Amino acid sequence: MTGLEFDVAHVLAGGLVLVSFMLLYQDRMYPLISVFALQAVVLSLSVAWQAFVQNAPHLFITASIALGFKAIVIPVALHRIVHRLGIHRMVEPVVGLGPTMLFGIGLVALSIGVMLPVTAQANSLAREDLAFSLAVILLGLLMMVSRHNAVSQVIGFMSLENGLILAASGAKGMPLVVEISVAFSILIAFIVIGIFLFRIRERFDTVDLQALQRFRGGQR
Amino acid sequence: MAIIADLLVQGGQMLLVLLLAPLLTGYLRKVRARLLRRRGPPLFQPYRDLLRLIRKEVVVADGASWLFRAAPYLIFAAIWVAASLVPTFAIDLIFSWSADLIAIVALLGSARFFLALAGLDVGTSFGGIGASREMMIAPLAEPAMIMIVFTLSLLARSTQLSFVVAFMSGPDVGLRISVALSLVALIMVALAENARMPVDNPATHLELTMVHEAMVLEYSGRHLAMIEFAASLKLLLYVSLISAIFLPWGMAVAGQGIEAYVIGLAVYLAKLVLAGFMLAVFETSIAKMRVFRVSEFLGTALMLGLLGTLLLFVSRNL
Amino acid sequence: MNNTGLILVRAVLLVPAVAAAILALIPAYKLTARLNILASLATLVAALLLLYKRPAPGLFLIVDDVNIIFIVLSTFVGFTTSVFSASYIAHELEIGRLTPVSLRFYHAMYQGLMAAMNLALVANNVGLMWVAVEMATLTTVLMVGIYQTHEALEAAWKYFILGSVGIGLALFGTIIVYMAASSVVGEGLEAMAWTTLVKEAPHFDSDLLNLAFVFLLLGYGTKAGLVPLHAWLPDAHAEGPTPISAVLSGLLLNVALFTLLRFKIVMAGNPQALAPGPLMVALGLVSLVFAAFMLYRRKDIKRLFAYSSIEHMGIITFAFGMAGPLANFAALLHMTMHSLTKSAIFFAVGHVAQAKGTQRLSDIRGLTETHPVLGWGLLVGVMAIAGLPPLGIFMSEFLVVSSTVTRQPLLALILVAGLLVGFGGLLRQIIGICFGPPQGSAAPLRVSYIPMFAHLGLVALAGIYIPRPVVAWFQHVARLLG
Amino acid sequence: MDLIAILALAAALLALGVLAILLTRLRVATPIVYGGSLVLTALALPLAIHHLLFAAGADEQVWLPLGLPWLGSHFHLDSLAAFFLIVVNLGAVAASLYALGYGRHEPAPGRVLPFYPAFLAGMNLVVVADDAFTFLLAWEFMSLSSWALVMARHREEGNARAGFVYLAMASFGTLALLLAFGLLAGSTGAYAFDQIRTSKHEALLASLAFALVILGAGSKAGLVPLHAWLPLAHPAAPSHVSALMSGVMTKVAVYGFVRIVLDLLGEPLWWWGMVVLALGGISSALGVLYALMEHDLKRLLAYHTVENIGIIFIGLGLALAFRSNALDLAAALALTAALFHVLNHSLFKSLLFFGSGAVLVATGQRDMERLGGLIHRMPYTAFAFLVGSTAISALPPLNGFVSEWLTFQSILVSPQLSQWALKFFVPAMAALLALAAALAAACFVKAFGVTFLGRPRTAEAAAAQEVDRFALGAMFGLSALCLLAGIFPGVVIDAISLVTQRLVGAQMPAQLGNAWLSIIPIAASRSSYNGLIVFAFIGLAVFASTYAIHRWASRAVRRSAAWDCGFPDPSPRTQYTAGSFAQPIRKEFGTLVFLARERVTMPLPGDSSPARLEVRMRDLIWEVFYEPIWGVVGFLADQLNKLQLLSIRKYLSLVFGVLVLILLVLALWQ
Repeated sequence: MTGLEFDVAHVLAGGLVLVSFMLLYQDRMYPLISVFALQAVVLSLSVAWQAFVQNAPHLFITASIALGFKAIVIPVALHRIVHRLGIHRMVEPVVGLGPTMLFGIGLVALSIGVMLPVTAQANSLAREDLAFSLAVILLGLLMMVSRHNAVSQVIGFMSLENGLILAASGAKGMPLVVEISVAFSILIAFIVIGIFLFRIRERFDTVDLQALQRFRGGQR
Repeated sequence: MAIIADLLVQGGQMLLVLLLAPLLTGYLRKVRARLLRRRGPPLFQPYRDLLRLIRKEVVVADGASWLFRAAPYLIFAAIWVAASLVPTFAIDLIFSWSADLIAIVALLGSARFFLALAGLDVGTSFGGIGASREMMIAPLAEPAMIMIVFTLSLLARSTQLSFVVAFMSGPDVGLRISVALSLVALIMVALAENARMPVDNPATHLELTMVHEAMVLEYSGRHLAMIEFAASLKLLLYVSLISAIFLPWGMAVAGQGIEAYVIGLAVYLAKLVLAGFMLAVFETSIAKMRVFRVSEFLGTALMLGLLGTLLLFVSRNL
Repeated sequence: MNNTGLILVRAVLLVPAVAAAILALIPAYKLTARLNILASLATLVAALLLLYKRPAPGLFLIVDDVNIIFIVLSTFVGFTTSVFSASYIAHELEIGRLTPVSLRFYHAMYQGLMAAMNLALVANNVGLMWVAVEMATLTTVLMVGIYQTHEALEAAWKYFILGSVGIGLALFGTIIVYMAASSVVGEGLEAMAWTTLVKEAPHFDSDLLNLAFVFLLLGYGTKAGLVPLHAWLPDAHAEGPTPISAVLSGLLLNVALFTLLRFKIVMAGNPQALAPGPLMVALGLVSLVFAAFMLYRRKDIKRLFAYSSIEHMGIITFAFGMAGPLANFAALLHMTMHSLTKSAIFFAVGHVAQAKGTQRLSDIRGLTETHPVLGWGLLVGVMAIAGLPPLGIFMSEFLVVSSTVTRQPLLALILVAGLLVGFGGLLRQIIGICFGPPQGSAAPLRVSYIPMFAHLGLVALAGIYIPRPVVAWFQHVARLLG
Repeated sequence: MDLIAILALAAALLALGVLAILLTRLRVATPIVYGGSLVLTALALPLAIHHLLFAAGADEQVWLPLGLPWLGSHFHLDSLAAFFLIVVNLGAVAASLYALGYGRHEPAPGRVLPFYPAFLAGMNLVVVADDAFTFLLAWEFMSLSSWALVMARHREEGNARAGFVYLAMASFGTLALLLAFGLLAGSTGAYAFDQIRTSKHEALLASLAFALVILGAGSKAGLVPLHAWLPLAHPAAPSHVSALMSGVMTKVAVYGFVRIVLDLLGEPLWWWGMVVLALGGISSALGVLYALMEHDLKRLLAYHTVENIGIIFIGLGLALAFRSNALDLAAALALTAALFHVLNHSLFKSLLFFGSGAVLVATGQRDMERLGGLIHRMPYTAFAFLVGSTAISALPPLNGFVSEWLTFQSILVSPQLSQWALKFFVPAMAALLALAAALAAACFVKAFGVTFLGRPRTAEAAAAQEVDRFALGAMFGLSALCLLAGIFPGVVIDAISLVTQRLVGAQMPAQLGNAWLSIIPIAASRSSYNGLIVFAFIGLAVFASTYAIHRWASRAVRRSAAWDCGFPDPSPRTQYTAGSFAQPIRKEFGTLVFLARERVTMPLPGDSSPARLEVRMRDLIWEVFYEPIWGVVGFLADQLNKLQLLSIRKYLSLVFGVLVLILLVLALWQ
């Protein structure tokens, strides 16, 4: 692998982490969705570059799924959901944005700290890729746990999936089966989430998860 | 021939305690009365009382069961057997090995058990008081007694009274603090067990203080005679026990011939006179204590007994 | 020769898959209930035949000592649960909690779940295994939410979110395993085949394996309900239809643990890898102790037994973590016994809840008087799950505790304390349920108790006698597990 | 052959239990099950006796392909097992006979019948088990089946709690034993007793195992402070089961202790004996004090079980202490005393529980304060109960005295011990033992006196009817055995010698050759006792005095109202009650042991309302050992329960936190 190839892959993966931070930073709903779309675009670029570098054309399919589905379809759908359900336009963070960001930086450091010594023998691209994808996964999780609002949690979850795809595409020669299944699973996942959002809408008039808590009896 | 002689001596012992028991009671009363500057009843009054009671009809309370009527005999029998196993004028009697000191204590326990049951049988409140108090005294008196037994048998390396007595009269005893402690404890136990002052007043029918008399309140006629007789026997038993262990001299040993027995008997009578006198002196010089002080009194006895045993366990390689 | 075996494996997978499609199409619910039983029976027969004729391991599918017992167990419990389900749903339809439409969906999903679980068990490809577990999760999510009550939806939602995160972590772990393998085996399918992984494990990068196992443990551990990843489990058990609770506790948890076992065998093959033991021991103990305490304040009967499942998953994980032939054997046995016992308990619980019209523990009293068969059956089940002899779990707990105490006395103390606390909690509740002055309806129930007693019978038998082949398989797997 | 037959009989008992499930609805089930149990255990009894007396050297072993697959089930019949088989089956025969009549009064026979034979089978199997797995399996099975019997009267108030405490404690005990076996078996899993016996155990490990066995077997036997379940559970069961639980099951626990500590653990350390002695002494004294404070007849008996177990453990502790000092002969004496008491207690405790069961059937009452005067209505039961009371109070010439006498004799040998701590300790335990024996007599004066003597306190007591012939047969059979064991103790001692020879390698001198059948533990010069002669003497004295009195005295008898110092009160309520009887003892000991406080509320002068006496007692053992545990469990359950109601986000945070934590550890590790 040449230096250029490596650098581009590195930049794209690093970009993904950066966008994850941007996701964490957003405190309003619509920009959040837009930034998620941006992340999907970066992901598809990264996957496409991997396809090119590894000479694995099937990865282009993954890239285009990421682009078409995650960068376009889902953001649009989320826009409509937010609009139609009249969801509060502000993201409600659990702790302040500052501490969250700081914690996020810590997570990135952790993932690099864990990964770098581990993959000493693996090729460096894979190593970087893994470190970055782990960072994206952790940041996605952080997003899920530091937001009250369901839509932002869903976005956090999808960001986590983006990290997985980054990792999968970075693993050289991983059979196609897996990527497709990942893509499909995300599709199914989203449909199911959609169904649930729909039902929850139907019954609770809000997607704020805290509303769910009100219906707990002391019956457990 | 020897067996017949032994059996005769054993039988003699049994009869002897039977005969002497009321006499000891009468003697005690007489001495006490004299000490109090009264004339007191005649020496043989207890025999007359017993005969009088035996001739009278028995009044049995309505609620009494068969146990009430059987108990006097059982009590009498248990105490009699115990008393005939304690050496009086001779040791090594033919049946002396059939029950050791522990068994003698337990036999007395049996008698007490049935006496207390008899007290409860009619279902009166006084019977209950007596039984309850008797069974309060026993749990302290018995362990104290057992501790005393332990001290003695650890010294003598035997729980058999004959061996204990032989040991105590032998040269190995020496002056031992344990022996002294157990003597004091034994006297205290004896006072409690025989319902003597300061634990109980044998002459009282004052309801709130009585123990022994409360239990036998419902008895009359021959039943009462048996119980009174048993009480006298028990007193004799304790006096014999104390004198046999702590004044072990002059005892006849089996097979020594008739003279030894005669000497033993005379010495025994002398011991009884002495011990009875001291008991009477003690009783007249002390006041009866409250019922619930008894536990402290007996607790002291138990502690003394335990102390004696402990000293032995620790002080010597046995 | 080997063809027969292959056909059988395919039958185990395809019969439920095809049945799912058919059941989705047929509206007549009485017919579908019977078809459901029939399909499960056919799968069971195929699985039983696998005992005699195994196919040669392929790149995708494998039948070996590790999974054979679980395939049979899974299809067996699937079959008995379908029998139980038939009598259960009849009642649910009567009282209107389920509609014929949702029933169609239910049966299709049931068979779908069976297919997914069987696939997870026979998969030789770790990616395929992951896919199967994911499928199984999705189908159960849908079934948990089938009553569409607030609580059911909430439970399903919780299950879905937590399950998805878990499955994401598991995928990451799988990818890392692939990376570790591909640098040795070469790229492609070979690097995902479990048989290859085991063979080549000594040459893998041990650090990668360590990292992978962390993610796999947390990922599949979420499915297995290990504390603190367990939160979905009690809700999902309590709010879904009881046959699903039975399958969840009896089978899905097992499948999740089973996938972990596959990876643990790989780990065991690599001498440089960190022993996964301490991590599993810690998670297992935390699960056990936590669940044990949670038993005390339960007010819902199904939730009670859901926590009991967590407790037992903790014991099993602990035992696998302790490793060694005795502990591994015990854990495998415990998995089997727990699966049989817990599903039997849920059969009973389902009928109890129907008979009394409630799941509230305070309304279920004196069951042995109002419904003797049900009450005693439940009691026997609970005694079995509590590890009392002569029932099967006693043997596994005996081995776990006694093999732990010589090596880690302190851990054994914690284990025993946890067991005792858990037993106390369960005992208190079951005494309340089964004894005392009765409460609630005493109307007799016309249902089939055969599934429950079949399970309990097997458990009782296993307590004193285990067939030799089963022992041989377990011992073989126990050796593999190190 | 004996062992195979015993196993076959146990299997038959199990089958009988299964049969009982099928027959529950039929009325004939009761005679079939109890009759069957009677026959089967009656068959097992001679086998055990035969093995102990005539085949003591010839151990039998059987291996069955059950249980742990690579180990199988080992069974073994040696003299120790044979002795305990005798105890078990003797109790079982009596209880089955008793139940033939008593069982007819059972309100829900379906809750008793299937478990009764299973319980018997479990006890038999524990005794013959020869590997850790089979042993614990049978042990816990015995607990479980007896638990089911305890729960038979599940509607009665308090039985749910009894059942809970019982099975929880049983489980605790089993787990403790399991840990002990785990330690002994080592990491290779050598669970067979033969392997454990032959392998060398380090002192520390053996001591740990010993401590665990104390917890395990002690909790089953009812040693203080592990006795809490016993007074709850034993009375809750039907009376014939209470008899088995108190009289026999606790002995099986003693068996477990003896088997493991004296047989499997190898050479004991001296402080083991001290621990056992201390627990035994405390149990004996506290057990009887608890009993004295009790009004419930069956609970009183259950507390006496604690006392007697204490006495047995004093013997066992002495045996351990002697054995660690290589005083094998003394160890044999102490062990003989303990085992003799095992047999005795099983006899008279069963008898007493039968009696209480008869009272329960006749009056429906267990509370002594509501009984009284039953000796008139139930003379035979009263007589049998009196025999039992005399025996348990250790009064000669009955059997209870002999075993306590032997215990005292072995205490008297203890100055030979070389450890100072033991030298100080043994006399104190002796005092406790004497105290317990005397208090036991007081307690049974109370129990018998209040229940059977006096006047009936309630209409039920006044209308009581004598019980059936089966029950009377069982009671009189046991009474006869109590007497026989008391007057022919040499027979029993010689039989036990075969056991001690096996366990401590020594035995008491043969007794049957002694003149007049007296027993001589060590040498005639040290001590001897002759129950037969004492019995004959007492009989003779009773006969002589009765004859003399009736020959010469007035035979007139008049019935009249009670004298009572001139104040007879017609109301039976003025009688002494159990509470008032025990009041002096409560004052003596209760203020210390139970922190008993009395409060008297006297009405003001002129006020005609009654005075009130309130007594408040506290169960310190319960408060110190059990309530804190229960409190901690409850507290933790409450705290952890808060985790039940978190939002999904918080649960996710937990997952996230664990992931980050583990990654951190991993990063730092590398």
